[in-house]
Amino acid sequence: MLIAVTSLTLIAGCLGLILGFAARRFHVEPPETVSEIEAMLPGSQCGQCGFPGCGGAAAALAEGSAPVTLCPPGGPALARALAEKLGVAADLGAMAEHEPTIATVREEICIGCTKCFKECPTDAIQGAMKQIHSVMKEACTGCGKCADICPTEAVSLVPLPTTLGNWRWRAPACA
Amino acid sequence: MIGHQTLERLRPTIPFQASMLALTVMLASAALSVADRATRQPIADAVARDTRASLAQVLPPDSFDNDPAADVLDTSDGGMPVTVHVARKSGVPTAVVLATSTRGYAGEIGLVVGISREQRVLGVRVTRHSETPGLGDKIEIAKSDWVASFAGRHLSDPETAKWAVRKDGGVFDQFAGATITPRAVVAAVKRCLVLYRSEHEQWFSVRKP
Amino acid sequence: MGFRDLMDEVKLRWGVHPAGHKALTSECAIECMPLPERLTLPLAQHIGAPARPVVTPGQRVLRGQLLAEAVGAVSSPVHAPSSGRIVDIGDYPVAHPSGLTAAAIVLKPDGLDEAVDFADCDDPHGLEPAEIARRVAAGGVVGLGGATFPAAVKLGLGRRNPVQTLLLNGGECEPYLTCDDRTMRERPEAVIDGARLMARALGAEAIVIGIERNKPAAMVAMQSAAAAHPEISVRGLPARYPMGSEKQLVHFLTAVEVPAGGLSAEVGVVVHNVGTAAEISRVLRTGEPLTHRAVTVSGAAIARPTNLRVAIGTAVSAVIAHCGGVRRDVARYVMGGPMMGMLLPGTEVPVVKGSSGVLALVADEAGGGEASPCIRCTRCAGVCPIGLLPFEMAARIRAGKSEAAVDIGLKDCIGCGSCAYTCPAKIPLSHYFSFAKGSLAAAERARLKNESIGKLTAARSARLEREAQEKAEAAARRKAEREAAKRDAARAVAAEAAAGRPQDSQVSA
Amino acid sequence: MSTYRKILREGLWDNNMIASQLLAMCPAMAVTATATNGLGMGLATTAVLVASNTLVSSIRHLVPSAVRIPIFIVLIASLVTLVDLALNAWLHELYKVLGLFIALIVVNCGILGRAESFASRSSVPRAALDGLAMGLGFTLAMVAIGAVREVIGSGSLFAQAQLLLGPAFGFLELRLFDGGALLMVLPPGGFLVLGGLLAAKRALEGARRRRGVVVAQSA
Amino acid sequence: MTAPQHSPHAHDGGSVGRVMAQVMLALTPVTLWGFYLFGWPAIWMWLITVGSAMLFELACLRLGGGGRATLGDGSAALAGWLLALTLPPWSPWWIAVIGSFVAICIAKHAYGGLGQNPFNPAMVARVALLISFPLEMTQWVAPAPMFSGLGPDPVAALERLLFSTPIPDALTSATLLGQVKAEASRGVDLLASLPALGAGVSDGVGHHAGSLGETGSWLILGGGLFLVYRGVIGWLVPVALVTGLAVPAAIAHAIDPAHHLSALHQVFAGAALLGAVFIATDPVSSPASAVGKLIYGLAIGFLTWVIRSFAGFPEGLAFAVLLMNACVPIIDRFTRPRIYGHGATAGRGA
Repeated sequence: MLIAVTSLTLIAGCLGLILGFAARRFHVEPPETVSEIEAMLPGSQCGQCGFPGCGGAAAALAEGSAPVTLCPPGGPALARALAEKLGVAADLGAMAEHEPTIATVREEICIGCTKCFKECPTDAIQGAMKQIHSVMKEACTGCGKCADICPTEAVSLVPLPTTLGNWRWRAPACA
Repeated sequence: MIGHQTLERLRPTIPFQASMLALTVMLASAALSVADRATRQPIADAVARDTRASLAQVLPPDSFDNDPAADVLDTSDGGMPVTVHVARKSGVPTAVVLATSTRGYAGEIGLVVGISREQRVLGVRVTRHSETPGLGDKIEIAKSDWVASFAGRHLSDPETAKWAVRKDGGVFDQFAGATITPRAVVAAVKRCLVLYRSEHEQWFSVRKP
Repeated sequence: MGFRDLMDEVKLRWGVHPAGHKALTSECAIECMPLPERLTLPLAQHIGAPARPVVTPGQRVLRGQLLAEAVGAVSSPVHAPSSGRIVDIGDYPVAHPSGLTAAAIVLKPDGLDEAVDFADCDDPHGLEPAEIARRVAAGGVVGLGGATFPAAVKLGLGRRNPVQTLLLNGGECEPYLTCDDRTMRERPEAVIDGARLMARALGAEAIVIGIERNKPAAMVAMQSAAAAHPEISVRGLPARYPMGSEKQLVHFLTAVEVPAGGLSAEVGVVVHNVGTAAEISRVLRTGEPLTHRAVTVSGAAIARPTNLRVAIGTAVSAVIAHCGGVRRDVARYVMGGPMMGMLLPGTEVPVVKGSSGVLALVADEAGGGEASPCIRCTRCAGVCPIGLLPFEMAARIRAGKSEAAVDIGLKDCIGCGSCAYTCPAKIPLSHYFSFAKGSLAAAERARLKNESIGKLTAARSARLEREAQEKAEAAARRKAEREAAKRDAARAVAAEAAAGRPQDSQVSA
Repeated sequence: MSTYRKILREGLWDNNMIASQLLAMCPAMAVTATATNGLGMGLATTAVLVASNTLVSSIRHLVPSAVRIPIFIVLIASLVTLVDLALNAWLHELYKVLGLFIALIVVNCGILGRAESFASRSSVPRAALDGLAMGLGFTLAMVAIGAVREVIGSGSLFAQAQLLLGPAFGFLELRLFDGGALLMVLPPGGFLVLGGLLAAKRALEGARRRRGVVVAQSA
Repeated sequence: MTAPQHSPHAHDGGSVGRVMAQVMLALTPVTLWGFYLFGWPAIWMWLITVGSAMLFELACLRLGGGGRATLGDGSAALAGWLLALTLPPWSPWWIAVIGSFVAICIAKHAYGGLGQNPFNPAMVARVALLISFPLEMTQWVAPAPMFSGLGPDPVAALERLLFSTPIPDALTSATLLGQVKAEASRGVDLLASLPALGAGVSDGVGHHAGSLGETGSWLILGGGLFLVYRGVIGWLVPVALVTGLAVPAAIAHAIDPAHHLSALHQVFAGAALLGAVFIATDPVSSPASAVGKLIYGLAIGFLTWVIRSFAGFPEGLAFAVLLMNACVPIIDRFTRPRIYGHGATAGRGA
């Protein structure tokens, strides 16, 4: 009995040494994902996700407290990329409901105060003091900051117009 | 006990890790050794009680005054190990119980076969099997009294050729849908009787206290 | 079925045999349709950048006059089909399933049909290859088979890749359509002439004309017209859909596969439609640009199915009215063939350069019906000319995994519709693929936009930083100036003091 | 909800070892041919689980992370062997029924899982309660699977209950009908019933959620 | 505006219902032969199986929201029909009903209904029954043709089904494969036992004991030819299956005729042909590509032979089909057809 106990103890001691060394030798730092995620986000700090800027959103994504569909400007493509990066399932159902929108300036009301284009995170609004402002479709993310700040409510968000260029087939009725 | 801070300092060191594992294993193996000692006798008793109980099922209660569970010798029959328990009354062998096994439909079937000095079957019980429930498991006395049909049989009753299931031209019932299991049991009982006829002199000549 | 057909049946493991319905119009010679009241000429009748208008509303134009010029490398001009006045330039409904409008020039013909002076050419074969391509481009010729790729761009492919063979597609495998058949039977010399001109432009040595064997008359006509030219061979094709698809045609006639994602020119082959060849011949010889085209008007609902030569821009309703209108309930109006053609949102859309057919189909012909679950019968896989597994792609798309469908070949799908045609469960397979391709393209657009937004944001913060810095610098400068001024003032005071007026300085101290 | 109630709820239902975590499939499939076997196995596992959780929790400050898994395994294996020996010596009849499966408890990933994910980070009472809750949840699921398989497969319920619980519990044994679908007492039956169990749990939770939504809306 | 319809604006007119109807048409001769051979109990059993299958389908569709009415396409009736053909002809009513339940509710709808089931429903049901009720599932009856007076009249037959009356000894029989297995386990080799059993099996007419639809081999083959001609099934799977069964059988028989049945017996006895034509060709649970189908068919045939020859069960087709059903995704994965323009033969090098 003594022999059994002693030999088992010795074996365990040796294994413990090996494991101890192995744990030290193969130690891996947990990967730094937050900055990588932040790099994937648009970086326009538009705040549509409800977080203070893209950095906050990236931190929330990394710790799993925010859904991958949080970024409306990024759209389903970003959501899918984020889901892949984070190894979670992307539920794009919520995404589809969010129609892409774009800011428009009602020229008859605009007083040319330049507040909106100072606010715009992507410099999508062009114009100058006392001039009518116009929106560059390609750059507008539909974040709505301009609409919030416009003193005359001349800026509003409208759904992105469908053209032959961006029209696409809807999914067939489910069979 | 060492203080909390010392522990925090020691824990990441390799010798500490190794010795913790060693200590655990030492305590565990020691505990197991003690437990093994403590339970050895009760377990042996329980096993013996089991054997006695199964022997009692195939031996008339008044046919022995020794402990057949302890009066054991091992032999074999065509490769199958057979354990022979001898029942004696006043030192005179009155019967034997052969504990053996045979190959059934789904693995081994363990059997005990009691045989009297007149070479008649005193009783047959199946001690373990893994036959199909509902079909082959009718060899259990709890499920069917089929094994009782062996009681009183003799190698010449029925004649040797009739020691088989009905399907094979014998006298023993098979169960609907399962032939292999009863066939194996019948053959095993028959083998036991043959073995007894040829070997019992030798078994009885071995004197046991 | 002849022996060669039988051999082809064994050899080719793809395709379907849709009911042809060609007898409706195959004996109807191409007749000229009179000019309609109005012509609506979309600026984008081709693949590539839309043309840019060079006329203004109210202006009078002559037949053949340039209305809109090509913009960029892949584009094609638009010409006036007749003389008349420009009524409007604006958005009008076009032949597109979305029912959306697109920019178009509206021309009201004055009935005089006065033409500009055309620079005709007696011996176009004497022209330089580049000049042939230039004149084809100026003539506004696009692929008339339906793809509407600017023909001249395809003729220029010979400069980048050595092209040995020009394949002329006389397959016309779409049901109902017979305008190519009629063109080959009525104008075989024009087809041959155009083919030879194209071969010259391409630098191709051989011309192979493939004609489905269900058009024996066209075959005979083409063979006799080609007899004088040893470099031209006329080959029979098995009558099966989609034999007229470029990839299938190339593989069948040259035993070479076009690499995935590549052009047929990469394997030394360029494919043109027979109708395009006939038009190129006409454009080069007469100098008249492409303003009319042959259109098959057919379908069980059409009172008098026929082939028409129609001025581009004519409304579909006018075309149908010319053919006696409809005599039965129309389930679908289709532009092009039934297999790949477009559902028309209405009949007030114009015939364009790519319109090979105008079909008014009754419910029996149009198929459709409630889709039921896929039973994996794999008929779709059996008929797919590309070797895809349509049922599996559709299943993945339905599960919202369009990327996974790309993994098994979604991008190789040519959209021929054979799978949906043959599916017993009536699953709209082609629709699934268009949907997935559309959403992938949208995702790609979104990704690009996202990237550019990132850049814009970076540019903005750089600008803000710069401005802040400039502001700071300016402030610093001002401060420095102020201090300098102060110092100067102090110094001046000190100098003044030093210059003597001690009493003053004492007072001020 | 207090943490203790939460631990109980997690173990019995929300995070049930079989019906949620899908752990311990080996005993769940092998032993549950009858409800009695399921109960016996469940109780034995519960005993080991409580003991192992308590032990692991009480030494949690001493165990360096590099060697924690071997230490836990040694502890669990020793405990199981102790149970095995004890059953063999003092509950021999039950041992004959369950003996083959007792050793299986060692490789019951649920036990190591609780040691690793809960006991090594919790105080002793919480760890012991977790062991009890998890074990009882496991037992519940085992009995449920066993009962369904037994009823459909052999037409009885709690057969041989007196072997496990003593003669006083012989009344538990029910004979409903003779025969039965053998498939259910064979391994495939275990999977079928497990599938049914999972579906039933999901359906129940779904119904509850819907009810909750309705309540929330009406509130 | 309603969603625009996508091309093609034409259809070949086929439908799932039509596919099912053609399979049923092909099944009719062999089913009628089974009715003739085994009399009224077989007819009642068939009716109960098909009827209960349709009822279970209806119930499952209702339970699942009833949105998709796949009852009308005949897939449930066909599953029930196929199951009935693989059951002992005089099976009691509850065998038929439990079988239909397993086939429709468990094997089909638990996986998501028509087109989603990885396993052939009829075979799942048959195996579940065989394992659960080995007694009832091996109660074979000797041919008692209609009008011969051997079998019960319609009313008596229904009573027999409903009350599970045991089959009188005089009418019980064994299938060739079952008999061979039993004799072999007794140690009697084929050379001694076969002459008494084998007569009438290998001629393909089917005047012998067996499940309802497995005996009329020529009629099954005729149905199969019809289906191949109509393009409902491919010839590849049936031919591969029979090859996979016959080739190892022929080799083994040539080496050891005392313990291995000849290829002819293997093919004509048991459910090999029924399985080859009607079961293994079930599109839902078989591979998509030609190469995949070839592998699938060969493997089912070979596994059937292995199970028949070396395992405890006399017949192995159902097990083989299920085993290979499980392999279909992996077969599909590795036998995708080459896509045009991809791979070595694309481009100039062709």
